[in-house]
Amino acid sequence: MSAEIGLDHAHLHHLLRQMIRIRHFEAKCVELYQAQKILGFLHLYDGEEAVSVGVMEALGPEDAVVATYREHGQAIARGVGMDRLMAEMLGKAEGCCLGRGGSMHVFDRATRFYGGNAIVGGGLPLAVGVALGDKMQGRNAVTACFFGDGAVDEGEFHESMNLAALWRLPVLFVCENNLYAMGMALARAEAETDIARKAAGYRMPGVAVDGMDVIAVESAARHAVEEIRSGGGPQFLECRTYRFRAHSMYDAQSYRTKGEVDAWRKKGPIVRFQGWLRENGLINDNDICRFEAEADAEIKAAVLFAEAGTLEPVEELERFVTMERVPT
Amino acid sequence: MSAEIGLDHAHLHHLLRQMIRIRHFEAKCVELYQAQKILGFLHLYDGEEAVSVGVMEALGPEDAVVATYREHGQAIARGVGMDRLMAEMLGKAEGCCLGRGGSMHVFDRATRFYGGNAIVGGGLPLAVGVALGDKMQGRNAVTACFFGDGAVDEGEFHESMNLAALWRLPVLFVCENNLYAMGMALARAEAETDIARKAAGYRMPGVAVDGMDVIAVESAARHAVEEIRSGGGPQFLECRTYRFRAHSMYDAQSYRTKGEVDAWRKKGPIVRFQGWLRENGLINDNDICRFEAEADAEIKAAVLFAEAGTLEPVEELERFVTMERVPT
Amino acid sequence: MMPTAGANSTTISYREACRQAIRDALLSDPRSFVMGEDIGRYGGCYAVTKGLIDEFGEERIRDTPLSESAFVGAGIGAALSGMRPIVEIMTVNFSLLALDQIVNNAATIPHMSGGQFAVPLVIRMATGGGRRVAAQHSHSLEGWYAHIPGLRVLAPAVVEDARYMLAAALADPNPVLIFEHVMLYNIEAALDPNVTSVDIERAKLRREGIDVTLVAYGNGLQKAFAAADLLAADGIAAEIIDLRVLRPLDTATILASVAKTRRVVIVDEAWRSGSLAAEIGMRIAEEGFFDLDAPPRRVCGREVPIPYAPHLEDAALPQPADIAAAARALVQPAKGRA
Amino acid sequence: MMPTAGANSTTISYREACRQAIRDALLSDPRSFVMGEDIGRYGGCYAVTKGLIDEFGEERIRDTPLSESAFVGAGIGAALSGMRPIVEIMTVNFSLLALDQIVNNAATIPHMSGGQFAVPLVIRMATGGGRRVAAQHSHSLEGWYAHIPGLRVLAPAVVEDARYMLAAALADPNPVLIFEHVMLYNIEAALDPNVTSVDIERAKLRREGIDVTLVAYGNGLQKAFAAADLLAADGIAAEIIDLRVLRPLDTATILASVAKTRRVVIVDEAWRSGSLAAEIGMRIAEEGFFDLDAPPRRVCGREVPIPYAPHLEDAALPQPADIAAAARALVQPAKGRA
Ligand SMILES: Cc1ncc(C[n+]2csc(CCOP(=O)(O)OP(=O)(O)O)c2C)c(N)n1
Ligand SMILES: Cc1ncc(C[n+]2csc(CCOP(=O)(O)OP(=O)(O)O)c2C)c(N)n1
Ligand SMILES: [Mg+2]
Ligand SMILES: [Mg+2]
Repeated sequence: MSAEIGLDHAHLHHLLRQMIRIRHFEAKCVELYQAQKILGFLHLYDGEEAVSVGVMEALGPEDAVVATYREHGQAIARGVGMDRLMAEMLGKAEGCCLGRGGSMHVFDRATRFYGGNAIVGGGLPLAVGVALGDKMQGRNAVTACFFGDGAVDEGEFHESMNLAALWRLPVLFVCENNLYAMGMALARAEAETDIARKAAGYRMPGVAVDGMDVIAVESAARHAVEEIRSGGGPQFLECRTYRFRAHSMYDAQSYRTKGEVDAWRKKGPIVRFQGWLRENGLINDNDICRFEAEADAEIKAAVLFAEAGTLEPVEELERFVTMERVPT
Repeated sequence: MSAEIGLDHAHLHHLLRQMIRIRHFEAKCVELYQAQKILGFLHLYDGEEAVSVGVMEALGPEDAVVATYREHGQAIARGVGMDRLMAEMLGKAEGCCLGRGGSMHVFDRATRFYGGNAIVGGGLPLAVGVALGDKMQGRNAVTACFFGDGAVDEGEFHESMNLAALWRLPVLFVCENNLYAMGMALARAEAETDIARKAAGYRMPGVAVDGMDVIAVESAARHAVEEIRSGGGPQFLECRTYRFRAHSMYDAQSYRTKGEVDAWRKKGPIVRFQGWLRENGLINDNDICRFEAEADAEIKAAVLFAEAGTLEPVEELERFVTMERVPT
Repeated sequence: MMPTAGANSTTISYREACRQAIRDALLSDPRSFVMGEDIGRYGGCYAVTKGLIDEFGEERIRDTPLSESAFVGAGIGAALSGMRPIVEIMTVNFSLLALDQIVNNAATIPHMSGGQFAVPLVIRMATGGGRRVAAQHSHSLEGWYAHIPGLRVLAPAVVEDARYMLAAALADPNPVLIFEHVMLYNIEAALDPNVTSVDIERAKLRREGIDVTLVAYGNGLQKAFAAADLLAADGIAAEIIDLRVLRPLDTATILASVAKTRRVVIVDEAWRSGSLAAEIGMRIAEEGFFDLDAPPRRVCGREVPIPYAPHLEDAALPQPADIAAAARALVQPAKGRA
Repeated sequence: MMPTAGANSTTISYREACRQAIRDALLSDPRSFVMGEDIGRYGGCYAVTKGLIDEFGEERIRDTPLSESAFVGAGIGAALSGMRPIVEIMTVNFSLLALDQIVNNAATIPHMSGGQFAVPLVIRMATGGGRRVAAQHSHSLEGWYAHIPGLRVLAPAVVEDARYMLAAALADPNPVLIFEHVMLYNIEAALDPNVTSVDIERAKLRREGIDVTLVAYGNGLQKAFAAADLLAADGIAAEIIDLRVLRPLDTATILASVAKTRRVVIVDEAWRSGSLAAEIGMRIAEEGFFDLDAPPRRVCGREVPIPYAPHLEDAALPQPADIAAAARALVQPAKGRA
């Protein structure tokens, strides 16, 4: 399969639809959070949709994903059903994790989605291991590992990058560089702010791509995945993006200016891609309205499903603390 | 003070004498280990003497040192007295740590020697902190942090390098690259085997030097220390060396060939430097014999001191678990 | 902003008490500084250090990268070189990444060096469950730290302790860990103007009673109070001991109370097996065995990763009703003994 | 070399038993492999895996860089993707660097994912003091792991358990930690040819007695036997329970013995406060209170970083004489009660 992206309408529309689905899904989550139906932390992907949507296009069903706690977009783009996802956020037994994981811990066996992980950097060693296991079992699968710019500060980043490169494991490291780790600006956290360059320290091919451009992300991801599948070892993909909202629902945002946020909003992945499609006559307003309506309908159904969901019986609390068998 | 080394006889002789003192001290340690007077682990510096001797020449009394568990050479070169060092190895109360630390945990307040550390990589964050404290207190001191090639694999290396570079702290990172971490060859442990190059990933100046050439080490260290003192932030110095003996007293050495070891022995720091001094008429055999005799006498006295030492009373076991005051 | 807003007001929050304590430390000792993730520009993940960067600047309110091992180790090194660092680890959940530095360096160097070096370091961290943030963010691991020789471990459960324990901790030449329970930051209390310091040695009798002793710490104290109210309604007078200091444990205060009430329930939000409650219970069994009219009891967290779903998290953590039930069972064996 | 040297000989060492167990696993399950530091070319820091790389190759005997967090996490990931990894962490001392992976991933994912994923992983590590390697290399932290829901924690104290526990651990769909005490590798014993497997559920009665129960595990078992001999000389018959499984604890076996002897001494080389011995003692106090004629006792490690000097290390660790003295004090209160 070639790194050339089918630039046919269908595919382009699909990309836009995916980003809209994520954006609208999270807008609904905000409402539900304000209504205190979603509790705890809620890390929104608003502004970063192009990263997951672009990367997931390069993966097949045999591939695996290791996500972060900012993973609604990663999950939806990977194909996790909105209904089970929304039920999870509402803590319902119909959720993909029975409501035990919540927003930060979405796991989905069907799509080999190995979880949102709430320990920054904690997913990287896991991804290395999934890739190792796949390789040892002769699967030609790729593990896409998502993490933020802040995770790059952690020792686990260093150890995992080296191990993957040393053993030439099929890992696609996807750094979602949104320039901040909570309130910590990249430049205040890293002596070397060119993250992609760090890959060289492990002899791993690394590129930086405009993470607000879904086409650029997809083609870079496809290229990287091809390299990996052909046995070239791991690849590093830095996606330069931006988080439009607070780190988790609310924060004073004392660490950045409103002007900075507004400037980035103008470069938003959806507004920009939509505009480009329009200018090139690849889409019309009806299409867009239809996509939004379809997304809203899907979300509405998901909310209904979640709201109608049940609570896991308290008697089940200790179930799965230890497993009786290895699920297959 | 200039990076130019005073190449006068006195200084050259001093360098050789220092290496001989370390080599002979450890030869005696081997005897004492075989006599079961030294117990536990005993990591010999045999072959690596030029590294510590060269680096310590660049430091002044105001500077600090963070060492490894292979630190006899580091301690002697820094000026820790052989008597208290040997007493420590014998577990005597007259040892620098009352016999509580042993071979792997030599601490010496007088020389700002912040300890042998037996957790690989565990000393790096400590060194960053000592340098941070010195800087915040306006001292123009440098902290020399010793660690091996294996420590480079650890996450703490990554975090500490970044923090030191980010905050431009006065740390001299000295990597004693002896090509093996126990039985693990560098090439089997690191995707990028050019360690000095890793410094670039943190925007830290880094150079590799022939660790078997004491002059080369000293001048590189002097240059680095000057840069640090002039406020240039941390520096990275990779010293390429080799461990002539087993990792710790005995091992099957199944991980390397006898030929490889012999080849390196020919390049040994003492034999080579001695030869060079001779060829250039900078030393004669009497000098060498004298140095060896002096070293042996010093070691003999140290052993006598240690053997005559006492055991810390068992009643003191819990003393210093918590301190009553901060020593000054 | 007003750095000491609330200082003169009659009541202040636990959060504000923590903040004032830090500010006092920075004002009173030039060797002190604060280091941790998002404590500066962001103002602290629980807003404890809000505004301090404006008052003290980036040198003394030091935002760190996400490098728990390195900045905790750096705090140890800075302490070795003469500073008095106050390191904040956002939450105990992330402290596992720095545990090697705490156990093998901070707690070990003074003894191992034969007393040549002390490590006058304070590490603050938030701890505990109840915030609906699921398994990886709801640990109660302070009991682990209480296992380590060389450390002092504090658990301020009331605003007064939050306000004054830090100064005592900084005066201690040894590494001191302070665990602030996430559910306490918003509690408020009036500070007694006559109290300007607290000890970090003793447990404290918070409520007198004759029928049963409830031993608790951190957020458990709130639950013990609620349980005592429930018990009072049944005519059972519960005595409440706030541990305050998790290491070294003040066994004497606990034993004195148990000798009086002859019954004890230990409250601990941590997982039951290997909990601090086990240590306390065992000490009572060892030293107060003949004072007991009934077996020591504990009400601990269920042995499960804390789930996100509120009803499951509530079921996983000890609740006042559970504590009251355990106490009742001791006092009224006939009725209650399970 | 002979991969199974000693397999047919009557007696084998604990080290050899561990090696044979690993070899069996590799031969019987293609999904199994070994991963850790210096387990291959070097042959293992305690020579447990010696020769295996020659027989099974570098793919299945995988030497790792010094990256405890990454290779333990990689073991978890490999287990998630269908493998049956046997990860070796050289010693418990270094496991602190991997603790986040063990606590927040291995132990948590099955429950947190609602049972979608299991983590069939075995982690072996050496533990304990006594080798004169000082404070950073002599930890006994297995009790910490016994605190974590989701883990099974094993402590083979005899050659038979060293030989057969691994197979049972690999058959367990959950993460299992095996702690091999460094002082046990050289002990030797004859294997009963009729025994080809052991359970990893129950504690085991190792010696019958009527006067006092000694509960021990790991190297403590050896010391308990020595103490029992000392006691026998005084006409005191000690019963010895080998815990074997540190999590989940087999309380029933302990309570049954205590109900018989009515006195118990718990042996634990770890630091006393917050030790596993506290949990065991507390369980006895909770559930066997009325069976006890005397308070439960424990003989634990002194609460100090383990010193290098042999006489100090010996003083820091429990010795048979200490155990015997504690037992005597229970059995002969008049004489012994301190
Ligand atoms: C080990 C660890 N330290 C600290 C935290 C608290 N924390 C949660 S998210 C976050 C910022 C992470 O930033 P980044 O990796 O850039 O991801 P982003 O949130 O920007 O997507 C921090 C510090 C954590 N969860 N884990
Ligand atoms: C964190 C940690 N992991 C493993 C060990 C066991 N160990 C002791 S020394 C050593 C090799 C270290 O190699 P290197 O850093 O190159 O130093 P060298 O011994 O070659 O001087 C290992 C693996 C340890 N002490 N600490
Ligand atoms: Mg970020
Ligand atoms: Mg080396």
